[in-house]
Amino acid sequence: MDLELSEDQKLFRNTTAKFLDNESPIEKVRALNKAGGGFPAEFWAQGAELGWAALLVPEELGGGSISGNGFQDLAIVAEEFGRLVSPGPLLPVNTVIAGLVEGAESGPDHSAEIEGLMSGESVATWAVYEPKGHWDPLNPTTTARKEGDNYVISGVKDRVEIGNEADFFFVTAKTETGVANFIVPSDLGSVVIEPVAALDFVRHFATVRFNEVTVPASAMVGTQETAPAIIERMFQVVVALQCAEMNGLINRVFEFTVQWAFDRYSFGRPLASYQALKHRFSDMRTWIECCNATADEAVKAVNNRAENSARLVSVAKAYIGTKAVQIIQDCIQMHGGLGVTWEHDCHLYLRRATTDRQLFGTPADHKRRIADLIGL
Amino acid sequence: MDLELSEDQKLFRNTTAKFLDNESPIEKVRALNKAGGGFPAEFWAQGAELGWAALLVPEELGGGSISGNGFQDLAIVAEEFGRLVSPGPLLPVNTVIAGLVEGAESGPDHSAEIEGLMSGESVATWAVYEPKGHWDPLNPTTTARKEGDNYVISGVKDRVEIGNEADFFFVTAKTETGVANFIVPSDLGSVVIEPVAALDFVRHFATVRFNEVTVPASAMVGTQETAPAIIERMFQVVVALQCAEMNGLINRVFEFTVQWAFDRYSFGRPLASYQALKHRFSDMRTWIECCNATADEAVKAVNNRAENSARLVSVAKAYIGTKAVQIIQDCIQMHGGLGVTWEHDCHLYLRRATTDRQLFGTPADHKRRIADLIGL
Amino acid sequence: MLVTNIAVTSEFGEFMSDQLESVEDFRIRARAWLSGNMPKLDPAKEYNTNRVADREWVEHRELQKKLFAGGFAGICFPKEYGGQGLTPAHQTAFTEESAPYEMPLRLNVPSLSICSGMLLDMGSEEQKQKYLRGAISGEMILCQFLSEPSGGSDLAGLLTRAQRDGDTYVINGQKCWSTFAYAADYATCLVRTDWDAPKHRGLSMIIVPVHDDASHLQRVRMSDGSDEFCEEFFTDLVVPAENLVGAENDGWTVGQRQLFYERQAVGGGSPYVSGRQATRGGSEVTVADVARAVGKDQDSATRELVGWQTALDTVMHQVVKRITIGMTSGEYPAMASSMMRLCHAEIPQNRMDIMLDLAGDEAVTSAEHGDGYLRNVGIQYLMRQGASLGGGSSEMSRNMVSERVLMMPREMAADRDVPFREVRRGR
Amino acid sequence: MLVTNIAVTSEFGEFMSDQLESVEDFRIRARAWLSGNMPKLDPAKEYNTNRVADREWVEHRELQKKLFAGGFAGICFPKEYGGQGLTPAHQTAFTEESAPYEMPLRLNVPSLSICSGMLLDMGSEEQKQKYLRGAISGEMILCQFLSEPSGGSDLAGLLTRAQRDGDTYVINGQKCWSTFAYAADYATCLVRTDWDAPKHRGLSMIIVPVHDDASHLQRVRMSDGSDEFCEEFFTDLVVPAENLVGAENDGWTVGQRQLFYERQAVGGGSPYVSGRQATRGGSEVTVADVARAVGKDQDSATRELVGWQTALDTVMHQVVKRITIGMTSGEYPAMASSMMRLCHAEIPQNRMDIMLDLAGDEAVTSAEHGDGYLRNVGIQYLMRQGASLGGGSSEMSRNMVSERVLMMPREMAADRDVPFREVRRGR
Repeated sequence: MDLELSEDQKLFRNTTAKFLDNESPIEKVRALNKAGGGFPAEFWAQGAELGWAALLVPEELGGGSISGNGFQDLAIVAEEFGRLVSPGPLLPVNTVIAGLVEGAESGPDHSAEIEGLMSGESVATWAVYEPKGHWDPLNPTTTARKEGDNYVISGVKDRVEIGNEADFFFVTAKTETGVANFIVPSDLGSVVIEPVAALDFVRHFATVRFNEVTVPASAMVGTQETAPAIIERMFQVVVALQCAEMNGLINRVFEFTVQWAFDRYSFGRPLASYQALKHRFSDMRTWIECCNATADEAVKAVNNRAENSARLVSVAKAYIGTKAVQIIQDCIQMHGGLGVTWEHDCHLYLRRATTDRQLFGTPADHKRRIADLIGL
Repeated sequence: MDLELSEDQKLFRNTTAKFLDNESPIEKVRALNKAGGGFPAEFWAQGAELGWAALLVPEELGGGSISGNGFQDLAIVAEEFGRLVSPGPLLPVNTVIAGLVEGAESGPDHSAEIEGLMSGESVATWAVYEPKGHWDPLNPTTTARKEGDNYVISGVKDRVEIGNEADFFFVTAKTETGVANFIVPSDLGSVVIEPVAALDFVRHFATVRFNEVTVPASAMVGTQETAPAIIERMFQVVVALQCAEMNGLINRVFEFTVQWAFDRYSFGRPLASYQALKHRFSDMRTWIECCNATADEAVKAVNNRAENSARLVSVAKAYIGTKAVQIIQDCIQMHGGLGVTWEHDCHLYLRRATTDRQLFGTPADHKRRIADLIGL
Repeated sequence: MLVTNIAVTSEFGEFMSDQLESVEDFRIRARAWLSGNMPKLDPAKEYNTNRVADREWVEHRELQKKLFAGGFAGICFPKEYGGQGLTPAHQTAFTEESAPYEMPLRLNVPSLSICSGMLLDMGSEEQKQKYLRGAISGEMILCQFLSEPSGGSDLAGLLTRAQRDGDTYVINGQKCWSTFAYAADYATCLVRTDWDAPKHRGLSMIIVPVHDDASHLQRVRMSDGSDEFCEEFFTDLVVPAENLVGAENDGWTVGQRQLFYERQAVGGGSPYVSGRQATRGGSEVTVADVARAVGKDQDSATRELVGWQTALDTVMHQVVKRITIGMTSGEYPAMASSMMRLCHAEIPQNRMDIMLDLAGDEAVTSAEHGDGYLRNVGIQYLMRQGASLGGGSSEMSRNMVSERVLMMPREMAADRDVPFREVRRGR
Repeated sequence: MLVTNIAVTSEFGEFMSDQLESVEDFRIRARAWLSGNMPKLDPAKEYNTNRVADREWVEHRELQKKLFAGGFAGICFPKEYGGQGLTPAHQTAFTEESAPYEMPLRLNVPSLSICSGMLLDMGSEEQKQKYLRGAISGEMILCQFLSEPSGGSDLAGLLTRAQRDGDTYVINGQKCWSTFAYAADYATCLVRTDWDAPKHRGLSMIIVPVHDDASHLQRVRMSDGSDEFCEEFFTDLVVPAENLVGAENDGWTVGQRQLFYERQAVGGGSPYVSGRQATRGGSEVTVADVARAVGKDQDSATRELVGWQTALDTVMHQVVKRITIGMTSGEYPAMASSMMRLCHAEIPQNRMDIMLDLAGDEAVTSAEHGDGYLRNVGIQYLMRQGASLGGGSSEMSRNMVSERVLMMPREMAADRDVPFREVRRGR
């Protein structure tokens, strides 16, 4: 939670929190899991009305934010998503929007796609991971072969969030001369989607096979020259959002665990009176303060396109990715056996935190990236 | 401390402890440091009389141990050395003896050298490390060139313990066809010894330059064929002794820190009554139990030349090297500011533990060696 | 005092060895019998997983009956209760010989090692004839009803009440964390019989039927989807007064004995455990397996992690062995087992952390190529704290080590020497 | 309440800004003056190390006198005591402009930021005229006499006694951990004046001369060989009663104020600190430096460690900034600074651990090629716990965070509300 939010932003946070509390309380998330996961289309449509997919869209396309700091506002939504382990394609849709906006100046016009996403009428996702591939988006094995005015895309992408629901994919592929990004509709016969199991309580992933999929040259986003910058922007956007979401998760888990420590008595004393536990709560509180601080700085840097944004984003992911799961596990410990039951909410938070931690670079990956970025 | 010592071994431990307590109490170690460190020749001569350099020597050369498990007995001495951060060349001398004994069957006769070391009349050390070289004894840059019946040794060795006091060096060098070990007297003009600074309170190290030093072929220990086995044996011996010594250090530091926790009052209560501290003492006590267990197993494996001795030695070094300094630092924390003063004994223990930890492979090096040994 | 039993058992072995079959003779006889009677382990068959639990509970009763009929059940239990009256050395030999065979492993804990061990020491002659013999013969499976939802680490603060009514007790309340209770027939149930005494002095241990119209049992689903634990609700459950183990209001003594056997069983030192788990049907993945599966095995950071976990796993075996020796020889107090307990939490948890780090993105979604086991890394990670919660929390173990091994002052307990009904209980 | 002071100071800045020189005008004036009067930093000169401490203490008194003569000393202190009556914004500007110059940095802590800050709030008019003006003008250096050997974290349990004798106090006892006391002239000394009151209510703060025939000062050598700390022994040290700060037996209130300024200074948020440490004369080695020096910088395990420490160092700056904002806005309680304190221990300690791992054998002996700095890794490691001991232990900080930020129940204190002479003190 940024301590320096404007009044507008505080209002926005409250509105978002209230909406999520009403429309997607934990009981609904549990019901959704029982029904197979995913997200209710209605819920996302309402979210889009609240502007969840408009914050990164330029004003000339009807987007924007009241505060003028769209990415900061989006991070507020992501944090609130974390507090209630909300369903919905907040991360993939906004990451795709960031890519489309980034490519708008140099490449073909995709304002229709942007508008569709912004309004909630369509959803899309970045198809970037590949089987047995670690995070290495500039070296895809998926290829885009130029044939006349078209490109033919072949390859397999996996770990594609909302792969099953997406109206189109934002596909990163290798061309003869470099790397490029393409918009690929999901309803083509040559696109085969296989849902896969996932750890998250509601988030869905899929493997997507592109079997010689022909798309027009106008499906390209930006150019081959700008592709690396587009990819870097999308990467920073999605990682910073993961960090904001993890912060929401740990702040909420910590809150209800502290409350539990006051309410739960053992040997006639509240847990909160035991020094060994108090000290662990102190450490957790301190680490959470650090998580909040570093997520805020990463979000600001992405918002302002600061020169050091890549480094600050990786610092945040390395730190929060490390601490978030530690904190949740220790909060589980504080709950005793109850904390590891299905009925307790802890595991919903741990599932989401683990998912955020592992995708788009583990803490170890980001530590190495920091070493690269400081020129070691 | 091995829980299954024989009565003979318990007696040997008590004798050793009593001797060290009388001849080398901490005040004497401090006085020695003030006087420049090293070890009093008299002290080592007395130790040799007690058999400190005889335990790895075969009976036919006048060595041996009452228990019949010479290396276990030697580890007892090393542990007692740790308890009082004793001075003296226990590790280098016995490592050299292990090498000489190992090479005896395959190579030239060095029984005179062994007898000299055993009696305490001479001391020797393994010159194996090289400047800017990590632990890689099979690839020395120091060379041994065959010239007629002689070898000419050229190169620089550093981190040589008791380099300044040694009567001869056990030098590992590269030959035209492999690697070999040689006995090189320290009083040759072509051997230049430069003492260097060291972290340990009394242990001395030196850089030793071999400037075209000519030695006869009979200076070789074992053969080129047996050299790798000799080096491996010496490595296991010295690392297992480091582990035993570190155990002595942490057991003693833990003892006086627990006593301090009972004696020291804060806010009208002994430190030992604070749960946060009690829990840390519990963890330390548990880790020390683990250290004792793994050192014992490593020592037994080296003693019995067990098939898995290399792995058990590296497990012990990785584990104890990691935990020993953690435990001592936390014990320092328990002492408050007093623990980081010169006058308090903590730093003497920390200096020795750090020295043992860092030489002959850091925990990280041994972790990698374990990965090698399990065939990853 | 608690240590004595093991020492006596092994001294007994030495004292009586002239009159007993020698271990080697026994081993040869066992080998022959096993080969003729017990089914061989089948590499294609899955063992000891959640998926096969229901099947195994049925099979293992039958296997135990076979052992009993063959004279190999309850090797360290006295003959008068259906055991073989032999020594731990015989049991070790039998366990070694049984390695290639299916064994009734599910009956080892808690039925034989914990509940039966306690009954042997604390039960009446009638109780031993009925329940101990029942458990050894395979006719009966026993479990423990100890923990309660309100209790956590504070076992003696339990709220389930038993009211004496003529020749019966009437029991009301709730128990939880009863491992495999659904498969058991009888439970040793710790209840409160005096609300005016301080908490430890108002408890009693009573044997109760697990399946009864007056009690409702349900399996508890854990965060990873497993459900070996149960919880039970009692509404005027009536049991005969003769089911009381030990004296009324002396249940804490009986419970301590049971907990001693639990620690012994968990620590791997129980003489009543027969057979050893050989395989979990391919689900046991090492850190090296994960490193190879993700193709990182030549990366130096990965190799350090694998080397470190290998070291820790080795140290765990070494320290269990050492502490067992220390306890057996009497050099260590019984509570030294709490140090094993701490290692059994810390080291597996470290393994899970390393696996998560290594598995990367494959821990949270199925990758196209995967056989699913990498996602098991993520699922297992959900139950990471199980290792420091099951059988008493690590926090309680740390109290034990500091207070009973290092003899540091005990934590202030606000309920000490207070009539139980006046103790504060929180929300 | 403790936070108020900062807020007031900055409000004062806003309220009065019409009448004050603007920050930009001030900056330009400062720039010109600095360039004409202060010595430039010399890359060849060593600064802020133990080796040059004695030289710097002499030089910095003179530099402070220069600042004072030029009208740039005590920028945020009131004019009536020799300060400039300006705002923290002016101080920040001055610090920025002073970056290329030598500054009297050693006087910042504790003399100006801690002792002078406390005196401004709690001292009598006469004390302020003498000691506060003395410190600002460079005529005098102040230090703190707080800790005692018996005390540790329990500051209020101190044993040094002051006995009123007519117009004087007679002081007997011992102090320790007085940072740079050897270079100071006067100390604010916390003593016990009533042994029958509970411990917090029998203390008084008295200004004492550091160098006096009735007191003996010696420098305390630390495990790494440094000796910035001192200890003092008082035998019938006589000081005038007018040296009492605040009321007799109200010394805890005065001491709390001083501790507030200490936390502020350590946390980096003091308005009374002028100038910033630019260099330590080449002795500040990063983990990346160590990695390169040992030739491991392309090793993946090493790169992860360096990346991690870089992240932690960044996070430390970020969290200090955030907590300062939270405290300034009043959203966080004053004790939130204890979280900074914990980070200031954990993160540098992690750095030392990583350096030790990377430096390998070169941390414990000088290698032939080395310039010695790798062995500094080993020497520094000896003082690793300094970071979690200096200025109150991390354990006390954890108590603070849990009790004052999370509002958890306070630790049982056996000396609460007990006449101090009856409190148990151990051996």
